[in-house]
Amino acid sequence: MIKTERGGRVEIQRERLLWIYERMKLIRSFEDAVAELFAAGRIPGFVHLYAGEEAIGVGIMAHLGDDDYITSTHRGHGHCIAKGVSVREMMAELFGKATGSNKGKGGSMHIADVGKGMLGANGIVGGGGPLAVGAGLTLKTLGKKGVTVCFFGDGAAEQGTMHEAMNLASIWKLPVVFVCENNLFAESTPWTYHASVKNIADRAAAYDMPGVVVPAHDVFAVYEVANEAVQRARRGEGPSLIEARGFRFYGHFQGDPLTYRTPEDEARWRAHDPLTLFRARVLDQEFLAEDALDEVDRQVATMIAEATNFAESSAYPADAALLEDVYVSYP
Amino acid sequence: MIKTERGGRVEIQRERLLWIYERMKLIRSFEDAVAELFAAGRIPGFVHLYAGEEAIGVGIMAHLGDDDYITSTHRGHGHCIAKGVSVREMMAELFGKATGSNKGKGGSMHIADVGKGMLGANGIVGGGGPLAVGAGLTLKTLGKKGVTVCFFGDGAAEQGTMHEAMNLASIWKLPVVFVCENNLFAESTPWTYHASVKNIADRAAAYDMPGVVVPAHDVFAVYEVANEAVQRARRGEGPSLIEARGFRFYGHFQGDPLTYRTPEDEARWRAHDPLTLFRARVLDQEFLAEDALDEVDRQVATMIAEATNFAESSAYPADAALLEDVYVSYP
Amino acid sequence: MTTRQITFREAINDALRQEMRRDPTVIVMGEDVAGGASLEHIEGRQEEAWGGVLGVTKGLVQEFGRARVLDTPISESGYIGAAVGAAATGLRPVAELMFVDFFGVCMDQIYNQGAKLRYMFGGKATVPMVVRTMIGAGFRAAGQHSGSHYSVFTHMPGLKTVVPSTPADAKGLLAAAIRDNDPVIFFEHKLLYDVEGPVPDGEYVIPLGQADVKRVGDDVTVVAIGRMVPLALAAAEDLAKTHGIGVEVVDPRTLSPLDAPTILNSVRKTHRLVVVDEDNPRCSVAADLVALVASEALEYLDEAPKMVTAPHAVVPFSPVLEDLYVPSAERIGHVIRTLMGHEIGV
Amino acid sequence: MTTRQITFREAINDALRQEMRRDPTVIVMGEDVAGGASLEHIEGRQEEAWGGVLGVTKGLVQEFGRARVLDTPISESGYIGAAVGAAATGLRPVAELMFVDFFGVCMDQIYNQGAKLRYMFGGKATVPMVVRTMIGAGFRAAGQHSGSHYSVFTHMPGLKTVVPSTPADAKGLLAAAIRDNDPVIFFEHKLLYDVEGPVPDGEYVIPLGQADVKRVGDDVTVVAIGRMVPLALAAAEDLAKTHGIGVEVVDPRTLSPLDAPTILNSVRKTHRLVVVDEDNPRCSVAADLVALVASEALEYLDEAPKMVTAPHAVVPFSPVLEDLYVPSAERIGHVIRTLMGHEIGV
Ligand SMILES: Cc1ncc(C[n+]2csc(CCOP(=O)(O)OP(=O)(O)O)c2C)c(N)n1
Ligand SMILES: Cc1ncc(C[n+]2csc(CCOP(=O)(O)OP(=O)(O)O)c2C)c(N)n1
Ligand SMILES: [Mg+2]
Ligand SMILES: [Mg+2]
Repeated sequence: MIKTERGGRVEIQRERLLWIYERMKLIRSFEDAVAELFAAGRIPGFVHLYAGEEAIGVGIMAHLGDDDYITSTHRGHGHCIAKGVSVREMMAELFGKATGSNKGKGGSMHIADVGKGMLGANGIVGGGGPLAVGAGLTLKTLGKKGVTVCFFGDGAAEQGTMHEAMNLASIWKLPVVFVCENNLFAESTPWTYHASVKNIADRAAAYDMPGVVVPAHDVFAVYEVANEAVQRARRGEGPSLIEARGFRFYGHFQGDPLTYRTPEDEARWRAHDPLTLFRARVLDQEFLAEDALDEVDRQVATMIAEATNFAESSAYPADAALLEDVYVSYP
Repeated sequence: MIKTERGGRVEIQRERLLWIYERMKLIRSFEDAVAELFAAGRIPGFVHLYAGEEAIGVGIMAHLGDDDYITSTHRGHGHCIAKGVSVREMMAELFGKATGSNKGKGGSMHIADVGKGMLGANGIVGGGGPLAVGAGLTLKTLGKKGVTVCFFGDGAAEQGTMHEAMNLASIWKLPVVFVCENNLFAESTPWTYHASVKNIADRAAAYDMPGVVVPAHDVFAVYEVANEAVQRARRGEGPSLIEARGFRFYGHFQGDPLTYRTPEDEARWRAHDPLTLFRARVLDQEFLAEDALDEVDRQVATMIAEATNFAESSAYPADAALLEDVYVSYP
Repeated sequence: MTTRQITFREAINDALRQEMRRDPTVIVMGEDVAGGASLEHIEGRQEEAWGGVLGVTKGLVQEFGRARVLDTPISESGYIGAAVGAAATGLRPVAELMFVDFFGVCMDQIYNQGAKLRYMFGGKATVPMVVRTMIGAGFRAAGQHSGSHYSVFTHMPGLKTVVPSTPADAKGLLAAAIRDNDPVIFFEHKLLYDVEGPVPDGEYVIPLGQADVKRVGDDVTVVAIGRMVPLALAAAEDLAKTHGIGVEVVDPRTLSPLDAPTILNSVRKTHRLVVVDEDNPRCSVAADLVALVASEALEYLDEAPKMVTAPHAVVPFSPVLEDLYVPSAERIGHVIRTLMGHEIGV
Repeated sequence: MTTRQITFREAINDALRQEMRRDPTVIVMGEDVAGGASLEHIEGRQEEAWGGVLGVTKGLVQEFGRARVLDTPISESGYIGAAVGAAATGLRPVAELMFVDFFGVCMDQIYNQGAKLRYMFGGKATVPMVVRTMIGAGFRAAGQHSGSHYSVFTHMPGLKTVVPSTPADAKGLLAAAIRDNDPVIFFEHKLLYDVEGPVPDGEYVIPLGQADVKRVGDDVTVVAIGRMVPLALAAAEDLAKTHGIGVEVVDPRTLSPLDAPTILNSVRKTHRLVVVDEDNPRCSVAADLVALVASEALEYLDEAPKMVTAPHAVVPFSPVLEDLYVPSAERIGHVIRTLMGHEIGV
């Protein structure tokens, strides 16, 4: 049993622990690589990186399978990776290549893999809330056992769509878990300015659902609260709201001048690195051996290198792709 | 001192009591007249009547003057009358006449009188929420002492706009009072189905503002809670949420088959007629004499008859009006 | 194929029933579409439930139950977005946006999510959903309940847009819309609901993207949309009688994808074009069709094309103004006569 | 009038400053427009605050304070609707909708409230507000951050729509928009922000509703919008040199109200029309302008008018596809040459 920062205890099999570490590491390495490739001008457009928030996506996704759905945000890489989307295809997508998860037509803010239950990153803040309700409705209507997890930011909590989505999920008792990733800022605007409530999780009461705040850096704590919410949803008891409070290591988008936070804040927050904390904890309590973790690090490094090579060496879409897939049946 | 159904006490001067009665009676008579005129085919389109909810608008508006603003709903006649809009002009508007409050171009769902601080009935459910925030922002920015009251229905509580409006009013500490008129139904849909919360007023906590439920038939109770909320707003302490729970005597729109409620429910609710209750109370406790009330009844009857005559005898707009006022500066 | 004389409203109800029977993944959702069916006293007598504000979905909840006919809160972004999410994961939702005028509270879910998912995902998603919505002036419903604005949806890549003008078309096109694997916006003119016409019994589907020549004529092509079709036909009959003018009335039925060939061929035959559209004129479907013909068949045009539309103004409440606002058969006839002026000597 | 060479971004900032100095009721609101200015550590060093996501409002909060430069939550309906309410009660808000693509979450407040109040209230309200919003593809921002869609707003009665193409126009037109007593939607192309040009110092206002002939020519009229204007000019220069074609480039600047006479007069002179619009083609401004010319000046057209637009597709992310998507100077030049084909023997 592993103690969580909330004071609870979770039991996680060794295999699953390794999976958790691997996914968190893969996310971190992916984002670090993207940051570099972006700075080097290899990746066009703009990217919103998930580094620092790995424990949220992974702690939740540890409870999901391919029959479960998630909806995501503009900061979606971590959700994709935790849900099992191929990092090769993701990287190729960021490069705008035909081999990308979206054939190069979506880019960072739209990576999706419906087959894996990943219903898309989303360029519209709060845009995923209603989609998650819809996926939950499908599950319930077709009598399936799956759940849908809806990730949204603290900034998104102020969008009307999230209000409507939470109310709908509640009155229809849908198997939806709402996860507010409160990384303290919406772009440069602090959540203490934009939100009128002490904890975003307190808003759960407005929809008659359980709400809980959890530290975003402690994957065990996230795992613990996610377990409760996911089980509740699977039992047909309706939605929950989890607020995971943490920190993004990079700027809002890569390249942002970061003037809205101080070096001291940054240092304080970075001290809560979910990966470092995980390592320390599992080593200290001898749940995993250092070798095993190092081996994961090596594998991840290889995966990222491979993904980058794959992306670099892939071809751009053919001109004809411009007019394909506007509709199903004809261009 | 008059006891309220909430257990509190309010002190209201005789003049003000008479005003309250007169406005409530005027609303009731106006709506009854409109129902008849509509049934007789004299009023085109469709109308949503406020009869039964008089105590809400009047109990609140008793605290407001011309420098205060309100935003309203599709069921706006009562708010207009309580805010002092001319019933002649209102009736002419319902007839589509050039002498109407809106020159005949708005009709029931858009009656407005900006000069009186009445920022319009509104055909869009939840549409008034953001407008009220804006009026509150004007008051605060220009350092004025006024308040803005935002009326919305129980159905509107499920619109994203109301969520956004309440959050904004709270973070900006605006002088806005949100009044949810919970008449138990949104069209034919019961609020127990569409709302995921036990009291809509409980959602106030989601925006760090006070919230209170009040019986909609007791004008004294409404007066009492409105006093607190309006004073709080005038003191610069920010918004409040009042949920007034009651009943509309007519259908959703005039002519609705009303199959969604039973004759028994209807009878039970009609027993709480705000006008009858008011009369009984003030007579019983000798705050007002029966004569005085009867005199008001007579005056009101005259006003309605006059208003109807005015409307009937007024001219329709000239053809040129079709293209006027699309813009300020040219057609 | 046997037909029955039923209303436009019944034809839509028919199509919904037909498709819900055929495919258990078809669900209907919207405000009051099951109309208080959740209330205890209605249990067992669900014929009393509303069936939408104008009764179009009446009786569906009786046959298909509340799991497939869902009342919604007044949360258009929420439930229309839910329709998108449901469509992407295995259902075929038919969501009702009561009046098209309300698109402003939910357009993001329609055009940024529903319409774009497939393209942005590289073809790896389908969103088979329909949004049914009421359009049109003439109901004395004033400025926020009388718009048409199909132009806004036709503008958007990824959406299909359908505006039926007869009960039969309403049935056949709605069935096709429900079977279509792309998001379709289906516009129902509220003044057509009570119009009766012959409608094929049993399964009936009209492919999307096919215009219908509602009347053949040699002198002038009138392309009319929705309720403007019966008005154009009335004007055509009148002009045939009074002036011997042969008006061809083309009903595009589907605005996106547009059956351009049928329109262009008609103009190539008649050499004259009038477009009748009750929407506002700027960036309208009327303008779109005139631009199409001017770009593709300029050399066939003997006269400058004419647009008969609402003015660039909000829909006024007052009946006298609203009647001026909406194109009428008289106005259509007048414009055609003017266009034919030198031929018929007016 | 002395001018300075400044960027399009600075010109907008200039206009905001100019009008905020002139009129204390002008306020600016939007996401991050004061950019973290509420944070303690920025107190006293507000030059570090963001000033909007691309820095357009930078420095305003320093000069005008947080009561007049308001950061907002991500609640577009809420704060743009608040701008409407504030405008109707005495302020002149300039609200920023970060990307026009987000109109779907707030359109109701813009078009059903802001645009219609005056008309529906019988002229008894004014709504002097501006919505500034970013448009345009070419930024590798993909399907939900690259649209233009001014057609949707131009369609709506009660709104004025402005698309500047140069820094000077941006300044003068934004000042006019702020002084205007109607709601104005002001579209800023994100790829123009870094473009420099001479901008008059001091107070500078260009009346709304006046097109600008950016280049005089006798052979063909090119009406271009926003960032398409510099591309059309480039194509025009090239064609002048290489083929001796005289291209007249007309920039409408204001799309609603439209300066139709300037466009029609140009076509009456050149007898040929090309419209360049980077928005999607259906029900577009391009179609609107072609329809205008076809209806009003058909007899002057020697050739069928041409539209150069984006395809009916979502904006793709991949740079190779996006570069195909957006009209280029080459494509514009090619279309003009084709149109002039028989004259220049291509
Ligand atoms: C509807 C909408 N409004 C504004 C934006 C611009 N925008 C993109 S991300 C963002 C901040 C989001 O903050 P939050 O929800 O806290 O997520 P975070 O970036 O912190 O993960 C904003 C304002 C958008 N994409 N969509
Ligand atoms: C955005 C929007 N959606 C739907 C409607 C249609 N509609 C008009 S009134 C109404 C019910 C409103 O219920 P509630 O807010 O409780 O007000 P009530 O009629 O009970 O006073 C609905 C659904 C509308 N006008 N606007
Ligand atoms: Mg955040
Ligand atoms: Mg109600």
